[in-house]
Amino acid sequence: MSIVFKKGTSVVLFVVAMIFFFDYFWKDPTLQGTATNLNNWVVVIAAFALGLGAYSLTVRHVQIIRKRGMLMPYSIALLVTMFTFIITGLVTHSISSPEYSFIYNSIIVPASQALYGMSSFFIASASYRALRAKSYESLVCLAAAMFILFLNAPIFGVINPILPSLGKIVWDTSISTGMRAILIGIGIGTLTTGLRIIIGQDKAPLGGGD
Amino acid sequence: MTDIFVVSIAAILALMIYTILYRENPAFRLGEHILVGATVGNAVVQAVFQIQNVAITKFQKGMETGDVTGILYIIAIILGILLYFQFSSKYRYVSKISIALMLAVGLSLSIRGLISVNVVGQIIGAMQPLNSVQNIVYLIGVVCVLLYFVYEKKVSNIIGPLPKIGRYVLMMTMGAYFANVLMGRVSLVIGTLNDLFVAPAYYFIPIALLIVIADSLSRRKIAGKKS
Amino acid sequence: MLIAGRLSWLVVTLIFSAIMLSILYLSSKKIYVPVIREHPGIAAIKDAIGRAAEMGRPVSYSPGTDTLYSTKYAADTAAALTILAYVAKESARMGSKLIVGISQPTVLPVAEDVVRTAFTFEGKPEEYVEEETVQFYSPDQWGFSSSYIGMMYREKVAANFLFGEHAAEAMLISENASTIGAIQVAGTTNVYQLPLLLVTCDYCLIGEDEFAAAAYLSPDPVQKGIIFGQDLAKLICIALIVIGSILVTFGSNLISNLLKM
Amino acid sequence: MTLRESLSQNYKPIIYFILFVLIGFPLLHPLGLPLPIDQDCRDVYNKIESLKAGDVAVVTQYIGGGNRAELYPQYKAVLEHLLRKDGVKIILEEAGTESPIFSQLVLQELNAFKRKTYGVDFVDLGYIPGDEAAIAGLCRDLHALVSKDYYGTPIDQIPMLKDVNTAKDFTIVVDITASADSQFWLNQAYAPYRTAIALGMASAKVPDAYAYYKAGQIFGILESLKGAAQYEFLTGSPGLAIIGMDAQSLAHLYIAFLIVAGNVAFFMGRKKK
Repeated sequence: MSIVFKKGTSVVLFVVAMIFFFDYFWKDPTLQGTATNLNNWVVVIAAFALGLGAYSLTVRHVQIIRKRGMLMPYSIALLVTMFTFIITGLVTHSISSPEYSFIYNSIIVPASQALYGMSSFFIASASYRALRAKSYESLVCLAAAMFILFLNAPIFGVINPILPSLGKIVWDTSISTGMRAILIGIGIGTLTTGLRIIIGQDKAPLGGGD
Repeated sequence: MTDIFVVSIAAILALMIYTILYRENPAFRLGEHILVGATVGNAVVQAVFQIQNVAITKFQKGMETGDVTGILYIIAIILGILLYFQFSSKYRYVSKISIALMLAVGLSLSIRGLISVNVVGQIIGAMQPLNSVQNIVYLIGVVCVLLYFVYEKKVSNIIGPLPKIGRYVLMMTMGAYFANVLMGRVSLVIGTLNDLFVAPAYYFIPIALLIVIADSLSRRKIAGKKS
Repeated sequence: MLIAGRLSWLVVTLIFSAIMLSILYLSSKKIYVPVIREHPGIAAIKDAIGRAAEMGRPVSYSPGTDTLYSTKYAADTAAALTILAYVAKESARMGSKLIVGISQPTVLPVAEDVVRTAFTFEGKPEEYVEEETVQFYSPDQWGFSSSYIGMMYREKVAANFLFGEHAAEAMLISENASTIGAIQVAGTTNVYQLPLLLVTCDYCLIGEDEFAAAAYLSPDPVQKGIIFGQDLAKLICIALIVIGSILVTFGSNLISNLLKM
Repeated sequence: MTLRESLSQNYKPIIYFILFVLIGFPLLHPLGLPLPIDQDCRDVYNKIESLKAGDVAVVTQYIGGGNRAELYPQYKAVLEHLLRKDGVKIILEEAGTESPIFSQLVLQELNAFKRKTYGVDFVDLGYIPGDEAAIAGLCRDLHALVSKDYYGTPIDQIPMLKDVNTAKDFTIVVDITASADSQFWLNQAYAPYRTAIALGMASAKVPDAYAYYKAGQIFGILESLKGAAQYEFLTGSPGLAIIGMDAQSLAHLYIAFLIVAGNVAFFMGRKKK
């Protein structure tokens, strides 16, 4: 039985990939339909997977509460919030009901925005800590960063109009050169990694050895 | 009334999260756990609706009308349930079928998209007439950065110092991008602060600051006594 | 019927795959085994784990915030899981505690398996604690990052690894890790986050470096040959760009027209 | 532990606090720092300024929680300008599930329903799912793709849409987004119909847009909050973005200072050793 499933896994991996490849360049309604179906199924399977995650999270925090560890009050807060969301969502049966929007807008929105915006503070500390001319390479990196600052903030243009135009030159020459090469490399690398997994050479992304 | 309530909760939560800038502390910890609970709860609700409104509804409709696409959703539901064999150490391999399907879809779609956009698209974009210094420099830059990512020893011996130049170009691009991100992120802080500078939210800012200052002073004293 | 505009994709994919697979075949038959330089990133990972073991502090690992079925970053996540297998083995061998933070529920079962297998392989299956070694946080990037940051502070991690796709939360995690004093090795194919990780981390695998590192870690040395296939594909791209640019200079759009087919 | 020692170990909170003040202060007390205008922003302004009665302007957006701070001011500034032009027909469309909220918000804030007649001067098509396929449909045959507007009115009953069928009838398209859908508009509207497109972008995606601008595929760009501020300045209706620009200037100046300070500290430390 187990051998059937293990072989089945490699077969699924290969066949599904081939269906999607052929669907990309060959126009055929059956092929297209199969690919669309498979794509839709994956979303459903992923929805089921969330159960695994929610279970794991709940078990870990219930254990913390049981052990009465230092984190106990926080774990209680986590579980309470989680079940408030689940119950509100399931009882009102919609994620756009006023009750649900209320908790969504008062908890998830401000906290996410705060975290997102916080990265500007980290850019500040990283600029102080890490953008140091330790080598010629980092000197180039730091200089480019400086020039882009000159370009982006209007105040530098007032200090000296040459500063933004210098920034513009750095911008024009650097911005697409390096990125373009990185993107090409990523495309090829994706193919390598994909092939290795599809032909069954790399088993780790399926969960490792048997 | 509810408005004031939302504004206050939002402000307190945002400030609690912001305290991580000072240090890890109970306020951040509480905010962190609330946010995790909320986002996981939200995801669970959406997943339930996904299963209910998409998979089960379409399957039922398919059974009624004989639509094959709908009926086939049962496969997705079964594959989803198979994932739960993960809990059994003996039959764990069963769940790998579903994982293989997801991985196959993801990898093949990535290869589809990235080869056409990243490889073919970028090669087309990189070809510019070599009639100006800027374009020639540009071509050399792209080629050198590509050569930087060569790993085979014989090839690296042939191309000599070009990868080194590539490395410099790469660092310049990275520095420029790093600085360019700043503007967007500062806009976000402005957004958060605009939400905080509304009554009654702004009352919480001095309170938060006072707590932080009091804490840092008391910590200094403790540290001083210890040393 | 062939879909218009997709022929070039088909040809490019076929040629590149053929090159990669034939090099793999040649090297597995020992006809031609290319010599691949060890990636400095791998040494950096090893050093970081070693230092954590010396200090007696844990190692944290995140395989990214994107799913297994992502249409852009699936390979990135897959590579991160391959590297996780290596990190798990190394940390089990050197005896430092490993904590894996998971964002996507579809990645959770795989990561659990990977770590469990690696620990068993190193003869220390008892080191794997259910729900503790591999921790699920939240599929939401901010829920995930706040938890991950909290975990790093509370566990006082000495080494932090960020692989796979990270969006804007990457900077949050990496800068906080540096505050704790953790050594960091990161890698991503998300070009928007690369600069931030490059500046804040001690070592950064840029774009395809991550894929090459994952391939380099294959247990069978001859299979590293596929990296040479990757190099050859890149050399073809360079040739196309250079020839194309020269042709464009003389007024011919031959190559770009061919690629648009 | 001396103050100096504790500072050198725990300097980060101080860096953060100063940045917090530098961003917060100008929001409460605008400084009115000068603001030069970029050419790509002026191009957008000039093109919209040149629109005549009967022209159709499509404004599409993908604003969500995360990019709201950058994109919403752009959206508001562009719409304010369009609403001032008499006889120009405005079609709003949204590409994200959360985006319609922002269209409703902006129409309310700009008082659009009182200034213009809904259905004659402007219409909101609402959120159209389907990414590139949706945009392709919109460009190929608007009436076939969309049956109702945001408020549920059948499209056939909206007078201003009678003569608007394909992307050929769109005089300009302004796409305000932080995602890949700018590419979709280039593929579906510019490539086959040569419709004039302008992009309003979040800063991370400006480089992509800039490549299109240089290639002449789009006629202008609003670059993040800076673009919005410049546009507010050009239209003469200062708002959030201009105030935000003061904070931006100070923050950028501060980061430049930090980079210099970091290097000074680094070299001083090395000399001591």
